[in-house]
Order: sequence, then C-alpha cells, then structure tokens
Amino acid sequence: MKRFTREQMATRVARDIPEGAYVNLGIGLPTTVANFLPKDREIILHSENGVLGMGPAPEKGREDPDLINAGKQPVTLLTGGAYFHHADSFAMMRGGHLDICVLGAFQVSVAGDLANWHTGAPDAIPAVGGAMDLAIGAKSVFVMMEHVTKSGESKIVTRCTYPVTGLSCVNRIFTDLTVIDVTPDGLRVIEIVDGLSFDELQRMTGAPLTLSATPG
Amino acid sequence: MKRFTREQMATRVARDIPEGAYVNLGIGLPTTVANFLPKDREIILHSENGVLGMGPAPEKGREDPDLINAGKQPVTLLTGGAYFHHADSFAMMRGGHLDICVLGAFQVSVAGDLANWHTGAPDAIPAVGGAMDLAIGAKSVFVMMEHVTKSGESKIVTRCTYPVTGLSCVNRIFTDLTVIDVTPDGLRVIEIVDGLSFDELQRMTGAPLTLSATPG
Amino acid sequence: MIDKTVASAQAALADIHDGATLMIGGFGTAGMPSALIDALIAQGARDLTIVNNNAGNGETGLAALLKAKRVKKIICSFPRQTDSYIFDALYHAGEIELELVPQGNLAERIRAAGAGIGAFFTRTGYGTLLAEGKETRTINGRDYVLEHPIHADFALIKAERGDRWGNLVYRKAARNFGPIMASAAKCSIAQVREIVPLGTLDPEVIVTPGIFVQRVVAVDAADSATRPQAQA
Amino acid sequence: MIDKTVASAQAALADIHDGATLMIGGFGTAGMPSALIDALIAQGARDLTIVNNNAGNGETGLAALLKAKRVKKIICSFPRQTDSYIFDALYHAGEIELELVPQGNLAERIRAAGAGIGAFFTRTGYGTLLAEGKETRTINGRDYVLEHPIHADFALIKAERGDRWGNLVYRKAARNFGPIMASAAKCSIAQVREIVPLGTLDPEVIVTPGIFVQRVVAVDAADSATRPQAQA
Repeated sequence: MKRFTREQMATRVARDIPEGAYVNLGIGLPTTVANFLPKDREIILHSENGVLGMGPAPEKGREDPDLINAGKQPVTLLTGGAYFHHADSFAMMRGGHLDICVLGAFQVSVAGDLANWHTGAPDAIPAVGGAMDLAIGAKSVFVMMEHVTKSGESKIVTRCTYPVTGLSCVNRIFTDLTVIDVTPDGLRVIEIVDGLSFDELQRMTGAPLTLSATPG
Repeated sequence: MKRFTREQMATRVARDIPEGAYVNLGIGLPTTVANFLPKDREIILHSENGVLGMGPAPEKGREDPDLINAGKQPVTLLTGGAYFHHADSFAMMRGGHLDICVLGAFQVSVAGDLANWHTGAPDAIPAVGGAMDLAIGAKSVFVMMEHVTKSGESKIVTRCTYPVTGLSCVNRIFTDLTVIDVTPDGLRVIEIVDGLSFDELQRMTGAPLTLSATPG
Repeated sequence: MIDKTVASAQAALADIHDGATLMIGGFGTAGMPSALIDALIAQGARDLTIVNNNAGNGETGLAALLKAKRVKKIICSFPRQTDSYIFDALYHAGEIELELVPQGNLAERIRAAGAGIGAFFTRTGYGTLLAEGKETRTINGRDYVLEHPIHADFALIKAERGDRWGNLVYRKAARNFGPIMASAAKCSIAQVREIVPLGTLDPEVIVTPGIFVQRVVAVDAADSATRPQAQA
Repeated sequence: MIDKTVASAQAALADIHDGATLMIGGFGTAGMPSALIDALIAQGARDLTIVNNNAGNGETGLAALLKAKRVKKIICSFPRQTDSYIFDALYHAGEIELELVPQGNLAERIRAAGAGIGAFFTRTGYGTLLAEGKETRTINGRDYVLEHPIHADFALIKAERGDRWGNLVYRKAARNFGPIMASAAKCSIAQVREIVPLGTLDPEVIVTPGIFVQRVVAVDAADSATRPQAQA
C-alpha cells in the first residue's frame, strides 16, 4: 500500500505553517519539519529551553554545547533570535503565545485527547518534559504520527488507552495515510494518500471519520 | 519635651541597617534614611519600580526622567546596580528577598498590624502602591513615625482603627520618643529619648509597653 | 517577511474598539507611551478600561485621556498623586470607576495573564479592605488571598529600541510594566525611540522577545517630551 | 564591602547538610554546574533531594552524584534519556524516589517559590496521571490543577560572568533554569567562568540581580569541559 514518506509528511505539515508563525516542534519526527519549511516564509521556531528564532544544526565542528534544542541536539540562532529563562520560555507555551506546536503521539482520540508521553507499562520510566505544556498551550496542536502501530492497530481511537498528555487539545492529525481535522463534530478527513479510498482508510482507523466537503 | 529630630530618627534607623542589607525605603520620611546610612557600609537600596542599587539624587540638571524612585523623584544608579521589570521587582519584595523595609505609618498595633495606606475617610481617594507588598514581604519591617498625632493621640494602639495594610508584620517601631520591638510577648521598649521616663512614655502610648532588660 | 513595524501611531491604533481593555505602561511618566496615548485620544475610542499603575499626572498622557472622558474604569495601585487632579475630579464626580489593586498583585496578575495561570494565592492584601470578599486560604501556616489574572485587548507600551520582529529593549526604570503588559494583551503595541535592523539587538539582551509584540512604531524624538537633555 | 565571591567550590559548598533540598541548574549538560557538583560529591552530603530538569547524563555531573548514592529523591521532568543509565538502574532497583513534574509546572513552581506565591492554578497536567489527587478547578470554562511552589535550601547554578554583588549574566541557552532557581533557594551558589569587577556588567543586561545570589565562585576554564573550542 502506498504511504506518505516521512519527508512527504514533514513537507505537508510545513505547508500548514504560515508566514510569521511562532512554532514549537516536538522531539523526534516533528523536529524534521524544520528542514521542510518553505524558504519564502519567515517562521520563528521556539525551543522550550529558552530559545526563540532557532536555526538549523551548525556545521560540523561548530557545535556549541550551550546552544541546543529540546532534544539536546546542537542548533544555531537566527538573526533576530533571543534567549530567555525557563519560566519565561514556558510562559510563551502556557500563555497561548505559540501559534502552532507539532507533536508525536501514541494515540489521538475523537475528542482530540492526546497520549504521547507514557506507554503506561509498569517497568517504564516515565518522562514528560514539556509535552503537557505544549498540548494545552499552543493555539493549534498538530500531531504527526504513523497511522497504525507496528502491529497494525489504529493510533486514532475512540478513547485513549495510554495515559493522556492533555484533553481535547489536538486540532489536526498528519499521518502517513491522511490529514484529519479534529472538530466538535468528530474527525474530518481533508486529505488521503493517492490510491487509498475513504472506505479503506476508515477500516484502518479506530474511530469514525467523515470526509470533508472541501478536501484540502 | 525633648524629642528625637527627624534627622536623629533617620540616623537611628540607619544604624540598624547592617552591611550588605537589601533595603526598601518607603515614600516620605523613610526615604530620608538614605542620607544617613553609614558611609562605611555597602547597603543596597531597592526601588519598587525596577531598580536595585539606587543611588542619591543627581546633581541639578542631570536628572533623568527614566530613572526615578517610588516617589517619582529623580535618583541615580550605583555601580553594580541593575534594572528589571515590575513582576521581577515585586518578586523581590513578595518572595522575602529584602532584608529590611522602612515604612511610615498612621498606626501600629500591639500585634504588629500596620495601618499606613488609607485614613478610611469616605471622601478620600484610596491609594496603596507597594505598601501591602512591602509589609508582608520584607524579612524585617521597620516603621518610622511620630509617636502621637497632631492632636496628641497615640499612633501605637491596641488595635488599628484605620484600615490595615498588613497583619502582624511590623518588627520594630522608631518614633520621635522611642524605639520599640514588636514581640510575641508585646511591645518592648529598647530606647527612650533622653529626659523622658518609661512611665511618661507609657502614658503617651495607647498600648502596654515593657522595658527591655537590655535597652539598646 | 515578518514586519511588525507600523508607519504611524495612528495606524498602530486604528482598530481599538469602544469598550476595550487597555494596558498602558509606565510608572508615573517613566515608560508612559505618550505618543500612543495622544494618538488614542485622536482615534476616539471610548468606554475604555485602563490598566496602569497610576491615574495620570498633570494634563498630558493618561491624564489627557481621562480628561477627554474616554475612560469608564481604571485598574491601578496608586491613583492619588500631587498632580492627579483630573482623576480626582472625575472620581469625586462619580464619573470613573476605580479598581484599586496592591501594586505587586497588579504586576503579578498581569504576569499571570501572560503566563497562562488561572489564579494564584498571594499574601499581599490578606486581612485588608482590598481582599474583602475574596477567597482566602492558609498554606503552611501563612494566610493567602486568591487573585485572578488581568487580560487586555491591547497593551500600549514604551520601549527604547525595537526591530521588525518586535524584539524590544527598554531604558533604565522606564522598563517597569512594559514587558509584562506586552505578554498579557492580545495585541501589544510598542512605541520606540528607534527601530533598528534585525540582528542589532543582542539576543542575550533582548528584554521582550518579539512573540509578545504585534506592532512597533517609532516616534519622533521631539515627541518624546520626557527624554533628558543630558543623561544622568 | 560586600563580597560574595568565594575562593573555591569546596568553600562555597561547605555547609550543605545531609537531607538538604538542592536545585541544580541545567537542561541536560547545558548550564549544568559541573564544578559545583564535583565539589558536592567530594563534600559528602547525602540523602539529598535534587531538583533538576533531568536525571543525569553519562557518568559525570549529576549522574556522578547519583552514582555516588547521595540522592534520596529527584524532582524532574525528563529523567529518561539515551544516556541516563545510572538513574535508570537506581530507579529500577528502588534506590531513588522520583517526583515527575511537567516541565512548565516545574519552572513555574520554582518561580513561584522565588516570588512568594502560595500556590497557583495551571492547565498543564489537568486530567492526566501527573495531576492525580490534586485539587482542580474550572475557571472561565477551562480546567486547572493547583500546584505548589518548590523551595530549596541551596541552588547550584552555572553562569557566564558574575561580580562581587552576585550579579550574573549567562551564555545562550545555558541560562535555562539558572535565574529562577537562584530566586527559589535560601542560599544560591553560582559557578561562573569569570568574576568581573563591579560595574562591568551593564545594569540593563544583568539577568540575575545579586539579591538572588549568595555566593559566586570562578571555576577554571579547563574545568568547564563543555566549553566549545570555537563558538558557533
């Protein structure tokens, strides 16, 4: 079956980030969106550890251990960027100042509940970082994930079985099969990968979908 | 009757401010304490409007309208001083970081309740500024005031009749007649102006006093 | 290209509506955005709720806005000053509503709005007239009052320099309420002495990052009546 | 004369007692005060409660402190990292207590301690495992959890430059938790790359005013293993 590649997913997410947006990209797959932002748009990336205007990775040998992203990878600062302390940084996230955050997920529910921090396995060491702050704080929360787990279970669910990160917080879901808006009326499909029918998509999805009247 | 002059009062308050103390001096009489701080001590003055390390008034003609104190009078900045915003400035006050504040008062009660912001007169326009923050926030609250009102009533009372600024917050009272510690056991006189007896002082004071075993 | 600079104070304030809540920076006249206030008076919006530390001095700036009868309510800590006679007269005539807030609660409530805090317990004001009717709680043996954030539709602030991303630096104690007000309003408008090219402001030294600022307008030096001739 | 500079990390930490609560700055290794942590290990205090964003990387710094079994409890947001194997082993062996806190609540609780806030309502964590048993409240239609401040006996932080009054500036994203931790501890100790004469730090640019800092110690540049060869 045909699927969006990771690059296509990142490109698709990037397309929905407008000029001038303040954006936080979560650890993992969402971080790669930075590489696909349209070059003709000025988009300002926030990093929870006190950076606004984060730029790409430095050249080899130019890494600075005092300038890293949330994933602790070396980054750079764009002209116009700024540093600030942790309470100020999280005030940006929690105070509703970020336009968009992009997060990975284990599960997203029909209601827009997000589970992305903890498998709930009894021996797992829990770690949450800034995920709960981003989930409730950004004006729009985008989730970027595989449509199904490795064992074929839908990650879109009627109700999260993993511990949640935040309730009713997800606005749009980008998977390797589709783009879905989370609305008060349920999940509306706005895009499907070429060659996959709506019915086939619905069969692979653990919650009811509707097809948008105006697919994007 | 002999009284401490205002200069003597300010000098006396200044004597109780140790080397290295962070101090906020309230509007009015307390502000004058700055002129009597011992020259051999480094004392750091805080101003609520975002200044730490406040220095004396500038020379005539060197005033800067962007560098003022809480009373909106022009001041200077000492070497080593810093500027910050209002929430940070009040965090210093409210978070218990100031060693001492010196405030004027209408009344102080046996319990250390302070009334200094409002006469309660129905036609008075109330104004509070930072008085309530200082009253509850500084490690030590010094009050500096005339012992009695113009009509001869004691400003030290069993219970404040004016609206209070803060409860159980005053630690030491400096008047033109005496210096008094507010303790859990009541008001303890540690100093009396020359020529005034304890009994005479007690008669002019609206709350019971005890004489400190070790007068200062 | 992001460009938050606006050509004039008039253009920067065009969409302020009647009944809006406005934060106005400044402590007395230090940090007061006089050019923006003058433009606001010309703009004509009325029934405004104003959040400021004071209630105007003399007859310029905030006092002029009050005099023009544009203000329905003021939220401040210290209205009564030697030169606050315009406010005093309106207050005694019952023509303006006053919400008096201890200055630290004012600052913290503004900061809370910017930081997404729903409410907070503060010691300031406990047991006083200004906490009457408010919820209280004893935490670890100390008494606190519950206070709520103050949000605004617009913030009008004054900074020293700004760039096209909205990054700001301030000057001395004129900083005061500017940074927290910028964070608490839906639309924050900064009057600056100078707009500088992006990158001019050191990233270590930017006080208000541009995320908190929607519009930046340079005002004539001549307009900044409070600038000193010589710096102290 | 005020002089908060201390000759050595050893001297700066001499009075840290068993059972103390310590905040340690840093996000991963950026801003981690490695020289102070090494001195703390040598000093010997045990049964410590540590507040940090993480739970150590590799075997140096905070991880080394954990490895030396000095830590009873850690309060952090993100213990599990690719190189957090020392913490992982202690945790699985039941030899360390973990209080997991969402990072924004961690920062805000630290800030609240420094600012005298008794408790605050935050949206972060509402409806999740990390808010179980906590008081909740709906304010203006949104759901919040009540969180309390985190105070500390000592804060160990890393800054770039400091002076004898304790004023500090930081370097890039190594600033992170330093300023808020400095405000939340009874005794804050800053490791700096350089102690500069009073007045060297621009008053507009000081990030942590000295009121929040009790001790400043310069560490050898060689000791600062994380310093880059060339600045990016």
